[in-house]
Amino acid sequence: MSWVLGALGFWAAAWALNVRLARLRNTRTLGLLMPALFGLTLLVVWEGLVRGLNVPGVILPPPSAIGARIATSLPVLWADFVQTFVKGALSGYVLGCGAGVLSAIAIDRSPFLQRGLLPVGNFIAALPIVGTAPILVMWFGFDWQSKAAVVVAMVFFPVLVNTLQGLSAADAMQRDLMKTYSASYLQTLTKLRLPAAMPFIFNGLKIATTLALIGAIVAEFFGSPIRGMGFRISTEVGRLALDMVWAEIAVAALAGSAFYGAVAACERAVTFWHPSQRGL
Amino acid sequence: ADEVTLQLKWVTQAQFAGYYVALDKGFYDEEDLDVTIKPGGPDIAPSQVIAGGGADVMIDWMPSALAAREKGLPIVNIAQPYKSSGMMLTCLKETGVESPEDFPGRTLGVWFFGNEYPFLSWMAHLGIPTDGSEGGVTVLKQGFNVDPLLQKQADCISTMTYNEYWQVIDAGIAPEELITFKYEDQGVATLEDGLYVLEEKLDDPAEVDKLVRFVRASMKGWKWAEANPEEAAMIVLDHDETGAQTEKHQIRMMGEVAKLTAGSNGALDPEDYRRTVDTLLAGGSDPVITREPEGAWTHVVTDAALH
Amino acid sequence: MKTPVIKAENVDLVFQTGDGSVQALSDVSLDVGRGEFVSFIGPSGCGKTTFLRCVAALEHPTGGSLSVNGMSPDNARKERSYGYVFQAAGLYPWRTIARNIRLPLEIMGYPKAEQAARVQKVLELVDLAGFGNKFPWQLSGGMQQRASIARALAFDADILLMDEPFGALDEIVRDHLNEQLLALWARTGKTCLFVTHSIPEAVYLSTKIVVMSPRPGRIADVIDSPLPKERPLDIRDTPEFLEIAHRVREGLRAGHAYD
Amino acid sequence: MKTPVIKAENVDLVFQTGDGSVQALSDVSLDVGRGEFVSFIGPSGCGKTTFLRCVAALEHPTGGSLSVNGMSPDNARKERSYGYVFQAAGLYPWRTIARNIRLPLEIMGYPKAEQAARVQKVLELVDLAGFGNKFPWQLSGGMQQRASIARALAFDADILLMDEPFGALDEIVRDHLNEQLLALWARTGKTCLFVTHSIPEAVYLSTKIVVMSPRPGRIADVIDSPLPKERPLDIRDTPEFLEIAHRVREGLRAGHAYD
Amino acid sequence: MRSVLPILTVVLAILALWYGAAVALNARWTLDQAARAGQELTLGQIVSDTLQQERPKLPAPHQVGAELWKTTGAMALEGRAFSKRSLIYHGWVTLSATLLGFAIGAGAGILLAVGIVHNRAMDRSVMPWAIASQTIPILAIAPMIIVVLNSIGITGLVPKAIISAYLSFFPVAVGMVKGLRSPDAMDLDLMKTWGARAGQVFWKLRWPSSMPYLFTSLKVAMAASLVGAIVGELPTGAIRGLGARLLAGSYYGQTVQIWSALFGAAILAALLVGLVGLAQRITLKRMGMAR
Ligand SMILES: Nc1ncnc2c1ncn2[C@@H]1O[C@H](COP(=O)(O)OP(=O)(O)OP(=O)(O)O)[C@@H](O)[C@H]1O
Ligand SMILES: Nc1ncnc2c1ncn2[C@@H]1O[C@H](COP(=O)(O)OP(=O)(O)OP(=O)(O)O)[C@@H](O)[C@H]1O
Ligand SMILES: Cc1ncc(C[n+]2csc(CCO)c2C)c(N)n1
Ligand SMILES: [Mg+2]
Ligand SMILES: [Mg+2]
Repeated sequence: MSWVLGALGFWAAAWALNVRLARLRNTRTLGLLMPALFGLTLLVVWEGLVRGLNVPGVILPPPSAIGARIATSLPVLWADFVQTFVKGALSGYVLGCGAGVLSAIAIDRSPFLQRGLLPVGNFIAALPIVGTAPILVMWFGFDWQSKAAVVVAMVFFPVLVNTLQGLSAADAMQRDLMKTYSASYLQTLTKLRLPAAMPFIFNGLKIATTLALIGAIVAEFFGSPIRGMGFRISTEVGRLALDMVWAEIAVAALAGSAFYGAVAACERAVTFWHPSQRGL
Repeated sequence: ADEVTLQLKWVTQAQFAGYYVALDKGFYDEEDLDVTIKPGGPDIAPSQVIAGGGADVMIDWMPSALAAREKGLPIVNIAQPYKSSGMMLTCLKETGVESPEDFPGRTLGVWFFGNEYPFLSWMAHLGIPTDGSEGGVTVLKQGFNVDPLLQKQADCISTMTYNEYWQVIDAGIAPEELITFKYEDQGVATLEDGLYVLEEKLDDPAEVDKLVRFVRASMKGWKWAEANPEEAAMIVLDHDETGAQTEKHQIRMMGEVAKLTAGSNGALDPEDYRRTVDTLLAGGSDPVITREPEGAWTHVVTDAALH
Repeated sequence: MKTPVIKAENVDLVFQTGDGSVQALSDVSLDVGRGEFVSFIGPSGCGKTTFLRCVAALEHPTGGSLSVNGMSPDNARKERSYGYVFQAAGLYPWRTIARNIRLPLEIMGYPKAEQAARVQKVLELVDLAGFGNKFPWQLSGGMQQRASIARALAFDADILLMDEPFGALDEIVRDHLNEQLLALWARTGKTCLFVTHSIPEAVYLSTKIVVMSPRPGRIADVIDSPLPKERPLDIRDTPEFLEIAHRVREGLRAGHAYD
Repeated sequence: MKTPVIKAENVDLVFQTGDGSVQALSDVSLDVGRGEFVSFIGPSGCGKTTFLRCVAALEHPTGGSLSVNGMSPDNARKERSYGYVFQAAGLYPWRTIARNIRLPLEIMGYPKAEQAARVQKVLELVDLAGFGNKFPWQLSGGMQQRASIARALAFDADILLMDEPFGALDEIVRDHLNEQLLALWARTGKTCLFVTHSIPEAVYLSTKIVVMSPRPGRIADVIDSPLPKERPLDIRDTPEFLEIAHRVREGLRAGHAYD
Repeated sequence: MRSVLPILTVVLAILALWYGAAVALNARWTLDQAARAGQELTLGQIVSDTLQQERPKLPAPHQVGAELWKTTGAMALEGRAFSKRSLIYHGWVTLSATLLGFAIGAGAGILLAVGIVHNRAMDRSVMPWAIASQTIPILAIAPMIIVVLNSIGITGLVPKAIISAYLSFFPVAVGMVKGLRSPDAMDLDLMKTWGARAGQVFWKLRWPSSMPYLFTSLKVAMAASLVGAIVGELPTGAIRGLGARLLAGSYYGQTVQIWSALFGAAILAALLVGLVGLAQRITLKRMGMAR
C-alpha cells in the first residue's frame, strides 16, 4: 500500500512542479525537462502500482526490471534494432515516401486520374495491415524485404494524399504570377508548388514515421528470421520473458520518437517560413 | 454447479475434441461442473492467462510449461491425456534432404512463441548450431500456415501429424514427395497438451475435488472421442465460431489425434516425464531448463479421478 | 501612338458560377497606345481586376476581341511582355526579399551577375536597400507591397499591369512612390495599366483615365488628360487638375446608389 | 471634458522579440475627454495600433501609466466599455452576418428580443439591411468591413476604437460612411479613437488629431480642431480645413526620411 | 458524379493489373503441379488454371468477389445472415467494437486536446508522450491488455474497444489541438474586448472554428478504430469478427478467405468514413462553411 501511496504522492508533486515550470519562459531545456519529468512520473507510478498491488512479473514487470534487462541485453537489442528499424522500416520508409511524392507529382498533372485514384487509394489504404502483412510475407519472403514492402504499403497513401493536397496549396495569385512570367511547368513546380507543398508533405512524412516502425514490427509477427524486434516480442511473450518484451517496446518507442523528432527537425528547417513554425 | 475455465493452446479444432465432447455430451454436467472453454491462438500464451487469473486450467506443452516454472510461475501438471508427440519436421524430397545429417546449410521453419523448445533440444542433440553460425541451419520463424514449404522459402517446416501435414497434402503435394522426421522416432519427443494448474490450487481440498471431477469427465470425453471420431469432429465443428473449419479436415484430424491419446488414461507416465526433462536439460550450451524441476507434476488428481 | 499596344473591341466576359452566371465585363472597347499611362477607377466589383487579367491572358474574354502588340494576349505572355503587380503583395514566404525579386529573373534566364545588379537597383528604387535578406513576414505590410512592386520592375516588361499597388500605404509613402513611378515611366516609356480607388492618384499619374461602372462592368467615361508629362506633386492644386478630378468624381458617383 | 476618459502618462511599450527588443511606444502622454473624436495618423509601424491595443488592455505598457474611466484598462474591459473595429473585418465564417453582429450581444447577455432589434437597427445603419442571412464570404470586401463596424456599434460601448476601418473602401463609399459615422457620434456622444492613413478623413472626422512618428513610436503633434460639430462634406474645401490638413501633412512629413 | 468515370477507369485498370499479377504469381504452382503429374500445358490451360486455384498465391478478383457474395448476400438471401459462417455476422462483431472504441477514442482525444490548449503544463509535458505512445507496436501489447483486463473481469467488447480507442485518440487529439488553436490572434482579441469568459471563448469561437479539423481527424480515427478492433480480435482466441476470419484464413492458408475478409474490412472502413464525411458535409453546410 505504501508503494501505491508513494507513487500517487510523487505524481501530485511532479505535476505541481510542472505547472510551476509551465509559467516560466519557453526555453530549450524546459522543452525537454517538462516531458522528461512527466515520463519519470509515469515510470514511478508504474513501479509503485506494480509493486504495491503485487502484479505478477509475467503479466507486467516493473520498470526497474525492464531497465535491468535492457542493460544486460544490449547486443541482442542492437541486432534486433538493425534488422527491424534500419533494414525494414527505414528502407521501406524511403521507398514508400519517395514513391508517394513522385506518384503525387505524376497524378497531379491529370485531374482525371486524381478524381479516380484518390477514392480508390483511400479504399486500398483502409485494408488493415494485419491482413496484408501475411500476404506480403508470402510474396516477398521472410527477411527484411517483406517488412520493407509492408512499410511501403502503409506509408505510400498518406504521403501521396498529403502531397497532392500540398501541390494545390499554392494560391491562385501565386500561380497567376508564374503565368505572367510565362514560367514552364518544371519552373512552376520547383520554384512555387513544391516549396508551397512542403508543410503538407512533411505532415505526411511525420505520420509515416510512426506507421513505418509499427508496420515493420507487425510484419515480423507473420514470419521472420530469428532476429528483429517483432520476432523478439512475440517469441518472448511465449516464453513469459515480459521484461525482454518491454525492453523491446522501450527501444521501439525510443527509436520511433527519435525518428519522429528527426523528421520534425527537418520540417522546421525546411518550412521555417510557415506560420505554424513561427508561432507560439 | 462449480465453475471451471479451461484455456486451450490453440484455436478450436479436433486437437481438443475430448473437452468439447465432455461439454457437449453433458459429462461435465454429470460431475456438477460448469465448464467454459476459451480457445487459444497464435497470440495467446496460456501460462500468461492462468497467471492473470483468466483460467483455472490450461493446456500446454511440457517444455514451455517447465520453462515457465523456472521463470517463477508455479504451474503443475495434473493430467496428461496425450501419450505421444505429434510433432515432426516435414521436408520436400526434391530438396535432397534424407536424414538429419543433411540439415546443415538448410533453411528450416520453426514455430516460436514457446513452441521452439523441442526443436532447439533436438538440434542440440544433433550438435547443429541454430544461431546462424558455420555448419548450422538457418531458422525461420514460421507463421501460422504451411506456405513456406509450398512457396519453397524453407526446405523443411514444422508440422503436426494431425494438422499441418494434411494441409500440405491438401495443397496438392503427394505424400511420396515428402519426407518427415517425427520427434518420437528421433528419440527427442516431449510431452504435449497436458493439463496444468497453479500450485496453490492443490492446497485447497475443494479445488482439488473440482479438478478431480474435471479430469474424470474430460477423460471420459477423450475416450468417447477416440471411439466415435466422426461424431467428435462434428461436435468440434459445432463449437467453432469462426466458421473457418472444414468437416473433412476435422474428421481426419480426429483420427490422427486418437493415435496420440490412445496410450493414456490421463495419468502422467513418470517415464515420459523423465525422458522429456532429460531431453530439455541436455540442450547443449543453451538448455531449455537449467535445473531439475521439483514438484512440476502430481498424481493427486488423476489418482482420485481414476480410482 | 499610331499602332495601339492594347486593342480591346467589344470585350465581354461572363463567369459561370454555381448559382447562375455573372457578367463581369460588358462591351468594353479601349485602345491603349505605346507609352501611355492608363488608370482604371470604379466601384468595388466593377471589373477592373478582371480587365487587367484579360490583358495578361489570365482570363479569356467570352466575346469581342482583344489583342496585345498585334497578337493574342496568350502569345504576348509567351514573349514575356508583362510585369504584373497584384492587389496583395503575394511574396513567397520561403524566399528572402532579394530572392523574391530575383525569381522572375531566374525564370527568364538572366545571367547571374546581371540578376544581382538588377535586384540591387530596384531595391534602392523602392527604398528597401537594407532589407534584401529579410523574409517577407519580417516586414510591415507597406514594405511587402513595395517589394512586390520592385519584383515587377526588375525585368524589362513592355507592359506594366498594376492592381491597386499602393492601397496599403500611407499618404506620404504613397506620394513618394507616385513620384518614383512617374519618373520611371517617363524614363523607360513603358505602357502602364493602373487600378486605383484614389481619384487624385489616378489624375496625377495618368495620360488617360478610364472610369468604370458596375453591373455589368462597362466603361462609363474615358478622360484624356491634358496635363504635361513633367508633373511636380503640387500640380495637384492647379485648376486643370481639380477640373479633371471633378469629372472623374462625377463619373464615379453615377455608378453608386447614394443620393 | 473635466475628467478625461482616457489618461495616458509617459506610456512606454517595448516588445521582446527573438532578435532584440522593439520600442513600439515611447513616452506617450495624452488626455481624451468624454465625447471626443480623436484620430491617430502616422507612418506605417509608428505604434498607432499598439496604442489602441493598450487602451483596450490587449497589450500592457511596460512603463508609464494608463487609465480608462479612472480605472485600469483591464477593469474597464470587464465593464464592457469597448467597441473595437480591427483593421481587417474578422467576421466568423460559420455565422451569418446577423449572427455575427449578435455575437457580442449574446456574450454580454442582452435579452433575446432586444438582440434582434439591435441587430436590425445597425444593419440598416450600415446599409446592409437585406444581407443579414448571408454568410461573410458571400459579401464583397467592403460589405464585410461595414458588417464589422455594425458589430462594434450594436452594443452600448462607451469607447469606440477603430483601426483603419475604411481602408479597403473606395472613395465614394468612404465619404458616405464618414458622414454616417459622424452623425452617429454626434447623436450618441461616444468617445472615439480612430486610426487612418488619410489626412482629409482625419481632419473631417476629428475633434483632435494625434500625429505620430516612428522609431520609437512617439507623439509628434496634437492638433485640436476648431471645426464645428456640424460638418457637411464640402467643409473639406474651406480654408480652415485645408489649413489643418496642411499642418497634419507637415507633421507627417517630418516623420519620413524623404526629401 | 463527375468522378464516376475516372473511378471506373482506375478500378478497371487495377482489375486488369490484378488479373495479370494473379496469372504471373500463380503460374509457378500450376507448372509445378503439371510437372509432378508429368503433363504439358498450353498457355490457355495455364491461364485458366491460375485463375481458379483453391489456394492461390494471389486469388483472382472474381474468386474474391464470389467468396464475398457467398458469405454475405447469398447467406442473407437464405435468411442465414447472422450465421457464424457469414461475413455479415463477423462484420457486425467488428463494427460494434469499432464504434464503441471510436466513441471512447474520439471523446478522449477531444478532452486531451481541450486540456492541452487550455493548460500550458499539459501542452508541454503530455504531447511528446502522446507521440511516443503511438510508436509502441499495438499488436505487441494488445494480448497483454486483453489478459490484464480479463484478469480483472473485463471481457468481451470492452477490451477490443479499448485497443481501438488507443489507436483512434491520437489523430483526434492532434487534429483538435490544431483546430482549437486555429482562431487567429485577432479573433481572440475581439473576444477579449467584449470581456468574454473562457467558456464563451471556447463554445463561440474555438469549438466552431475547429470543426473542419475535427471531421478530418475523425475520418482518420474511424479507420484507425477499425484496425484497432481487428487487432484486438486476434488475441481473444480469434473467435468472432473480421480479425478472427483473417487469422483463421491465414492459419489454414485459405487465401481466398483472407482476401474476402480483407475486402470486407475495407468496405466497412469505406462505409464508416463515408458516414463521417456525410456528417461533415451536413454540419459544415449548416454552419455555412461549405462553399
Ligand atoms: N472567378 C470568378 N468567378 C465568378 N465571379 C467572379 C470571378 N472573379 C470576379 N468575379 C465577379 O466579377 C465582377 C468583377 O470583379 P473584379 O474583381 O474585376 O472587380 P474589381 O473592379 O477589381 O473590384 P475591386 O475594386 O473590389 O478589386 C465581380 O462582380 C466579381 O464578383
Ligand atoms: N507582437 C509584436 N511583437 C513585436 N513587435 C511588434 C509587435 N506588434 C507590433 N510590433 C512592432 O511595433 C511597432 C508598432 O506597430 P503597430 O502595429 O502599432 O504600427 P501601426 O502604427 O499600427 O502601423 P500600420 O499603419 O502599418 O498598421 C512596429 O515596429 C512593429 O514592428
Ligand atoms: C504462432 C504459433 N505458431 C505455432 C504454434 C504451435 N502450435 C501449438 S498447438 C498447434 C496446433 C497444431 O495444429 C500449433 C500449430 C503456436 N502455438 N503458435
Ligand atoms: Mg480588384
Ligand atoms: Mg496598424
